[in-house]
Amino acid sequence: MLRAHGLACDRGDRRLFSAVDLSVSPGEWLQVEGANGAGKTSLLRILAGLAPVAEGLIEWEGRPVAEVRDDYHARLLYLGHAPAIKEDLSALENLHTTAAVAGRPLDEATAMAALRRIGLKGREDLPARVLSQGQKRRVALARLLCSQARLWILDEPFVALDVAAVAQLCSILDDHLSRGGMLIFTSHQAVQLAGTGASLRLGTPPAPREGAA
Amino acid sequence: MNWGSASEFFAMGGYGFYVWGSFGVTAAALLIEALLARKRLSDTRRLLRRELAADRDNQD
Amino acid sequence: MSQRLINWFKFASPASFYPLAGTLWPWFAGLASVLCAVGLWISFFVAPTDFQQGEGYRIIFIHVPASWMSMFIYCVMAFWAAIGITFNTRLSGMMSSALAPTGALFAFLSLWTGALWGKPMWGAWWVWDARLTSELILFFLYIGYIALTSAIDDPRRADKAGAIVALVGVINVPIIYFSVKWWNTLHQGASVSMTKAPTMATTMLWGMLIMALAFWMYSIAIALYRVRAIILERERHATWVAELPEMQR
Amino acid sequence: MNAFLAIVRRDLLLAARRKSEVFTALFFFMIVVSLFPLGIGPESATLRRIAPGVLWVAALLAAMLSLNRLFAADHQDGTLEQMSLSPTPLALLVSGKVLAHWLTAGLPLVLLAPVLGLQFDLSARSLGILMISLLLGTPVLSLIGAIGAALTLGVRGGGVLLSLLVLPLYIPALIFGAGAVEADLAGLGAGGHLSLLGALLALGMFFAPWAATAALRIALE
Repeated sequence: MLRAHGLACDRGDRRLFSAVDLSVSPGEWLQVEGANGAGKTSLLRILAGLAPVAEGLIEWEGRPVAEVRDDYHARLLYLGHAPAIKEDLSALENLHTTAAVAGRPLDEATAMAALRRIGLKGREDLPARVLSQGQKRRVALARLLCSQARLWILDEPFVALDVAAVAQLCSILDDHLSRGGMLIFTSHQAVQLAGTGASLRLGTPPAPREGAA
Repeated sequence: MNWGSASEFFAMGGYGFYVWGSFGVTAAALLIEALLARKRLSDTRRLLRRELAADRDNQD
Repeated sequence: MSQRLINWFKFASPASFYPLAGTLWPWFAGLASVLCAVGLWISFFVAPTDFQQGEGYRIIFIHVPASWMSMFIYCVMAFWAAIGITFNTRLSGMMSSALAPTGALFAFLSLWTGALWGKPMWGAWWVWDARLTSELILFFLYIGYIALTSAIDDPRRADKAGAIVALVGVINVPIIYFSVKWWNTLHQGASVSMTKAPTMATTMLWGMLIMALAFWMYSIAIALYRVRAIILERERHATWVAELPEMQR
Repeated sequence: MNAFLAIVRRDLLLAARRKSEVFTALFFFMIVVSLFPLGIGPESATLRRIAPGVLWVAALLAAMLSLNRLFAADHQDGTLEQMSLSPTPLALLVSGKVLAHWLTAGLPLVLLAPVLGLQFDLSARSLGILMISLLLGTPVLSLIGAIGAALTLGVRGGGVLLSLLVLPLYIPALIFGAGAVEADLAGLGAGGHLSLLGALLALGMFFAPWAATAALRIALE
């Protein structure tokens, strides 16, 4: 499980949030909410280990993430604002590369099946450049279908998706949770997911950083 | 003592331009650097003082 | 473990270094003035006229110390960079950026005085001598450091990027010096070697050493002074800044 | 290792899809080299003397042209984040990117250089030495360039800044690379220069990915 105590994040000399506690156990999801600029993305990046924590501790399976970084990253799937899609590569090539970089190369059949299920049948070999915004998001989301990661951290996964795609993503997330996966995501909309879930609201008004030393 | 008179000293045996060009520019550069550093500190202080005074007024 | 390190680096906290630097810099400035006066007196009145170069050689009393300082300051910057990367102390980055302009200035002065010395002695403002060339490249390295750190808005990011530049540079300085020297000997016919310094009288050596010490003290004083400004700029929202006596009026 | 190969493969694929970028750098190299005889005059003795320096300086500038884009696109589209979350060490992935950069920006220069060397009336032997020196030297340019590219990532005026940072560090490679050809032309052995270039390459391979990775982590924070 993932647990964090007293997280704080600074941007410049401004404190974005402080004293954030959270925990996610297998089968559970956590929705991070808050106004624009409240630090949702920053929190997710901190949890993924991309950004440094100003204060606080993050534990993975009871041990500080800093100590088990490789193991943690091997079990983590992070999808940020930027979908890591190369415009000049086809959907299939994109999927293959991202999977290989994540340390789990895919075979052709799995990759094709994933793209088909996400609704890109017949578009596997088109360069991402000619796909629509929503279709590009789907290429990124196809990674979820081939992922063995225990913990998914998704930043605004529902953005630019139509109603059908939202429903489909929900069912993918439900499957993940029912397999004992963990999920942390941000979204502006209310989402119905299976399993136990909680929501975390980031909304402390920005205050100047005090007594820094 | 190497020099008989002040003019001899300034002439530097014919090398006056080069010697005083070196020493003069060095002295000027170090002086300017010191002045710039002083200006930087006093500017920062003035800015901060004004900001803090405004904060205090707002609190009162 | 961090608890002990923090005690160890008590003065690495900007809040306690700011007043310390304020107390220390006048002493170094005073030392610099005294040493400078003694050094200048030796340079002009004690050191005898050189039998080969006449009075022109007196440029050596600032040229050589300025070159030494430019190299030494780069090493000190790299030292602070290494400290900053290893211990993640904020002050070390501030020290590096406080030192860089002074180092660049000394590199410039070394080039300037070198040109003014070269013209009467070798008949050319500039010769592609190994030392002059490496000094020029060192000057470029300083400019690169200053340009990069001032182009990055977030000061902590600027410090870290600067630290990497300083460390990469310091690994490269000996390589550059060696390669330029090698290049210079390959082209021996085309250039005049500046390495054949006149045999040095003891008084000359003393003059140079004392001038070097004066520059050294000057650099410490100006770096301490500048780091105070940098600390204030970066810590403007910290409570200790608001409580400083000079902020009360 | 799989991830390393995937990165190399992907970058080569991307370069193949954007051939114009590779060719632009190559034509730049050709044009710059061809300008010198026009500016200096056609005497073959002079040309032979300046050939090593001209070819090397032009190669250095051409290799630098593409450095800007080494990490910029990956930074923008989030690929860099995914790379840093990979279980494979980031330094290894960065090495993959540097290797791909060399294959697309350095190797073509090595292959083109002897053709351009003919314009300067170089002998076959000297052309061989030129190729070897570029073969050893251009990877050094890519390696050092990667540090500069990583440091200037997302920085205002990054392009000019990159040249300012990287060009002084290129000087040893330039000196030994051009020096090897010159030494050969002068009838001295080029062996010393070439082995020093090799030493630079070994040093670069050891340090540069590490430094570039550290710089990338700063940009990612």
